[in-house]
Amino acid sequence: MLTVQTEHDFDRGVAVLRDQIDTKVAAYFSSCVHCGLCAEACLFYTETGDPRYTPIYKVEPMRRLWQREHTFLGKLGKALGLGSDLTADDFANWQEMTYDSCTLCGRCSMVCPVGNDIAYMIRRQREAFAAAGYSPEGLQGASTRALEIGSPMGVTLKTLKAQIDHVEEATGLKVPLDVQGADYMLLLSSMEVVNFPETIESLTRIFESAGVSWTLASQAFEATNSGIQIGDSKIAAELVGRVVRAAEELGVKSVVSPECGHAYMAIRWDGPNLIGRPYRFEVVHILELLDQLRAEGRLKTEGLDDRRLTYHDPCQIARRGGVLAEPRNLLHMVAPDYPEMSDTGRMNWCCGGGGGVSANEGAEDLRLTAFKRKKRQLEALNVDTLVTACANCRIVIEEGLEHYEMDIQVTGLTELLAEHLVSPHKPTPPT
Amino acid sequence: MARMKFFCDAERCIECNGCVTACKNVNEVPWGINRRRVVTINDGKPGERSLSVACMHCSDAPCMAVCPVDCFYQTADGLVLHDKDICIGCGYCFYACPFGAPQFPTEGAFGSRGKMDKCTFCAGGPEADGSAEERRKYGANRLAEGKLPACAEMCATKALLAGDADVVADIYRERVAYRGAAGMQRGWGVAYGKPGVQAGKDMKGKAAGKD
Amino acid sequence: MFLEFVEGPLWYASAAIFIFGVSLRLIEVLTRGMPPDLSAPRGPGWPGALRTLFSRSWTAEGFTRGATFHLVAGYMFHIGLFVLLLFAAPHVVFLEERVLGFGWTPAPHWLFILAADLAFAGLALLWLRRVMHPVMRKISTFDDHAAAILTFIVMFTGCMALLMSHESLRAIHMLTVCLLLIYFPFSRLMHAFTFFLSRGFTGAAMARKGVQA
Amino acid sequence: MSDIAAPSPRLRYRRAFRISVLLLAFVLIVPLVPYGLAATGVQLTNPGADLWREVRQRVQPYEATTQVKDIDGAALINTWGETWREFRSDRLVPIGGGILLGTLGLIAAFYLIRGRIRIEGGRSGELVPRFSVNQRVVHWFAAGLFVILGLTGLVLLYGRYVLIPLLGPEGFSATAAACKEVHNLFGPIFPFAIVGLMVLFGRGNRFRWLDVKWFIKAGGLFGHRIADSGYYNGGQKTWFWMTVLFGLLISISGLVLDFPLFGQGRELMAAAHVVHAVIAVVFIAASLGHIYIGTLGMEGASESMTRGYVDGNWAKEHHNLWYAEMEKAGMVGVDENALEEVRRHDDIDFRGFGSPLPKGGDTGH
Repeated sequence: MLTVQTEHDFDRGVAVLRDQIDTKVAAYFSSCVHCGLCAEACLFYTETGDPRYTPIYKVEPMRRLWQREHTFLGKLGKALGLGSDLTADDFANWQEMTYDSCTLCGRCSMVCPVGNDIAYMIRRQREAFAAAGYSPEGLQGASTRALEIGSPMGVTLKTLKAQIDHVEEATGLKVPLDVQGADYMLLLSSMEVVNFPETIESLTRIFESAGVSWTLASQAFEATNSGIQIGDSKIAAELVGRVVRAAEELGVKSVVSPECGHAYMAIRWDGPNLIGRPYRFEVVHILELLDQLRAEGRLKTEGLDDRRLTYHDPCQIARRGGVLAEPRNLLHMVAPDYPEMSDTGRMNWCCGGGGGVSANEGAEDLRLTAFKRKKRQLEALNVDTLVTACANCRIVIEEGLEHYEMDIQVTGLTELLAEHLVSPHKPTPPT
Repeated sequence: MARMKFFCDAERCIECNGCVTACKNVNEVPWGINRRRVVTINDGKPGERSLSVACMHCSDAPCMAVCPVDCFYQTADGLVLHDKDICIGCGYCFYACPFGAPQFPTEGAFGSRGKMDKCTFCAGGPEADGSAEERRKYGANRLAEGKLPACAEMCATKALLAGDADVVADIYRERVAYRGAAGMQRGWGVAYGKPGVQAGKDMKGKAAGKD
Repeated sequence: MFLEFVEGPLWYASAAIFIFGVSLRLIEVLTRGMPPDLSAPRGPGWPGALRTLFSRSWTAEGFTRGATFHLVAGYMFHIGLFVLLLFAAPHVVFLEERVLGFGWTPAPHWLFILAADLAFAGLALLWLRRVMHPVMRKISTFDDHAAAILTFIVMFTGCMALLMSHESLRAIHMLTVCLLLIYFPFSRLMHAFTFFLSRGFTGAAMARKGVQA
Repeated sequence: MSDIAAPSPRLRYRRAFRISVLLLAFVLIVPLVPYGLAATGVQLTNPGADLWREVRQRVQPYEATTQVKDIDGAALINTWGETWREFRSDRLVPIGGGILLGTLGLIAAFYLIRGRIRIEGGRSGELVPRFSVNQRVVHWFAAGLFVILGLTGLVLLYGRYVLIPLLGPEGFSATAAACKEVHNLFGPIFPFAIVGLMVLFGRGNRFRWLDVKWFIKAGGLFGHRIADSGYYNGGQKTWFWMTVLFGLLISISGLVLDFPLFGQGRELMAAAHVVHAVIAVVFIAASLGHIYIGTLGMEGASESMTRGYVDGNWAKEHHNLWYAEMEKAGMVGVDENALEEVRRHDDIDFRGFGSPLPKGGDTGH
């Protein structure tokens, strides 16, 4: 039975860290000239000015190990008893840099002159920290719940069913569950199930009117993957495995990843590598599916949205996921000339809560400080509505806006489209 | 020891540049280096005069005084020579020299001034007399062979005189006397600090006929 | 005679160490291993690798503000160094006589001066920022300073020997060059070789996801 | 023909004889005339005499030509040479040396009398941002260049007297060669460093009435009473403008000397050398003072250029008006990281023109 490492086990951590240094990491470290440009790309540095938050500095423990065991001078030093090995203190001191101050948004990876993918390195360092138990309690808890209950937020099938009933009442439509041979198997993030059930409602409507054959799977409705966030590949693999099993049992053609950043990363890009084999089905992001429907003319909207809105790219979906054009195509259906933020698309600024930071109580203050970046971006546009496609971004941004007392509505793109849907099933007008 | 000097008689110099050619030839100086040059004044006008100019081997040589690495030395013959192994090509001697004698290879390392080169009175440099090294760096050492500088020997009109100062002076004195001209030792005043020898003093021309 | 030693045995030894060391380091990196990516790609990786190889030679969109200093000083140093290394007249001669057996036209005087000044200025500025800027100071290691200072010394001694007249000066320059060659494979300077890999890996990974890096 | 009676043959012969004798006498005597005259010391004027006098007196009304391709080739005599030599040998070397050693002596004396200027209030521990990263980088860039150029220059000026005895002619030749090349190669960078200083330190360096008062009080160097001053005091402003003026002049004159490829003649180069050398001596002497007061001479001063922050009490004591402004702007006592943030976003301009002054805030009026 898989468990989350909660006890500190330094030696185990070092052993894991050693394995994490692959060709990429080695190349990255030997290329890094310590120019510090990555700092300018990281909102945790730009908003605090604390040099400790320089992305490449966050993987200092990994670098030390590499330097000591993979470079001549390091080995020499080790042989001569010069320099110092990693200590448990290093792990303790770097936990904050590894988890609290990094959302794995990968903006640093886009500006590094020698092309280092620092987010990739931090993700790998997290493997070691998780294995050594130097991970935030919040993430440990989430992972445990994911393993035991099936959802990091403890959402059970019962809860989901309740929401489904609610949706079916509201829409008078059937929400398909465990339909054999459906084209699309939809995943949901527990955040949506609990906080934004309107998403389920919207999707039900859209799929209905577009005539999509879809289903939910009672065995695997949870899209989020705490294993990815805490950095434990075994847990991540287990959680992905559940989805794969369900999908292959139901024999669906595609699995649809919902409006959740790291969920998409987990199931679309990391999944096959975690379970060690390609899927027998394809994975699409809900925005990709919707854009496809739009292109086929099956998704029709009416009316333009009179609100002044803009779009926030979820890092894992846009920069790290490659879903960049789709949301814009869709948004243009209802808001043809919405303004883009100063840095957007592949260079967007993270909301500050990705990569498990939002689930990490200890990082709350830092997260809110980092939010100042998004705050400035929004103020520059003075919009009244922010559209995004990630339940986590959504909740983090709402908290940030509340904290800085900004009056901006945040909504999901799917939801927005549903409101303008041309179909007999109009959504209940927002009251 | 004799004091070696140059003297050029403007009344005789016909600007044939034979001295220049002889110098380049015998010393194999690199392209662009002119140890000796002929300057013509009022060319093509009444009173045109020409002079062959090179290092005058001054008694109190300005180049020697200003050289930051002290690479100049004066021989017993009163010749002002320099050591190219010491020279750094700063060009100070060129600023100080009244006669524009010091020359610099225009393209030394990256066109910064190379080592200075100038007339050696055909007396070579510090290296062993007649050594290949000496020849490579400074050209001929005719003095060591008992010969006078090639330029003077080559001069067709004997306008350019080189050798023992006394002898040169006497020859000149005689010419002046014969020519009835006022003293015209141009250059001497500057180089040797003495006022020009006035015609009419002491007529005993012991070098008579040497001409 | 010191010059003979430096230009003879020491030169060959350090050149050998350089070549051996660099290949050793590259092998070490490449043999770490990298499992194949099983996820279904949006597109092939290699065009992205190629793209990133060049795209990272300039700042990312909208990122110039924070990177101007590095951009300017970095190019000053690297371009200058490149010209000095391959087109300074004595270097061309040396390469022709001692290494390659063939030569090429060296840089003209003005270009040499320009390149040298750019290289010196760029290196000095970058190192000073390393010492002054809180971020660079925080992340800099002994190696960073050693590499920068050693490079500066090599260039400086080269400049000292410009008159090409004193064996002692030439010997000093050659000595520092040998030291640099020996130090190179074990230092930060390896980025001159591995940045191809780094850019390539990242570019390829991003291209599979359909993102231009 | 006419039938006038022709003279008798005897008469004809006599005339012919007389003529011949006269001719002979003439031929024989005339050549002796110059000898005779010379013997009696009578001068005959020579057609070229005036010309040669002019040449020797080095006024050059004559036009000269030569076949030699050389900038100054046609000049028979370099009229500047001797003057320049006298300047260098008899004035520059001794007087320059005197100035430099004298300055060192004065500084030593000042140190012995006044001692190190301490922070009277002791260290408060609160930090005040003084110089931005860019300012410090450019300062040390210029400073490093200044030291390299200054030292190599001094070696070329005094090495002959000081170093030859130590290193011997060959040894010193190598040293001098290295110094010359370094000096010539690094020289051209200097003007850019100066421009950098102008750009980054120009703000707040305008002279004001306040500075006059500061000078009257001699900056409080002697009395322990410190004179009022803003971001920069009178002395610092003087040093700034001195650097700009000297820096530019020394650069221009240096470039004239560095690249003898543009047809500039001896005279111009000698003149450029005079300017270059005189400024260099004064510049170096002044820099000694700057270095002293920035390091050994005053407690808490050097940090401003190394860390970029100064102690609150130091600011109070040496730049009281600036301190007041910084206090108003809430820039006192914040820690480095907070300041980094300020540097980024607040309306206080820390980058580039980075004097930490409130926007538009101009100290000391």
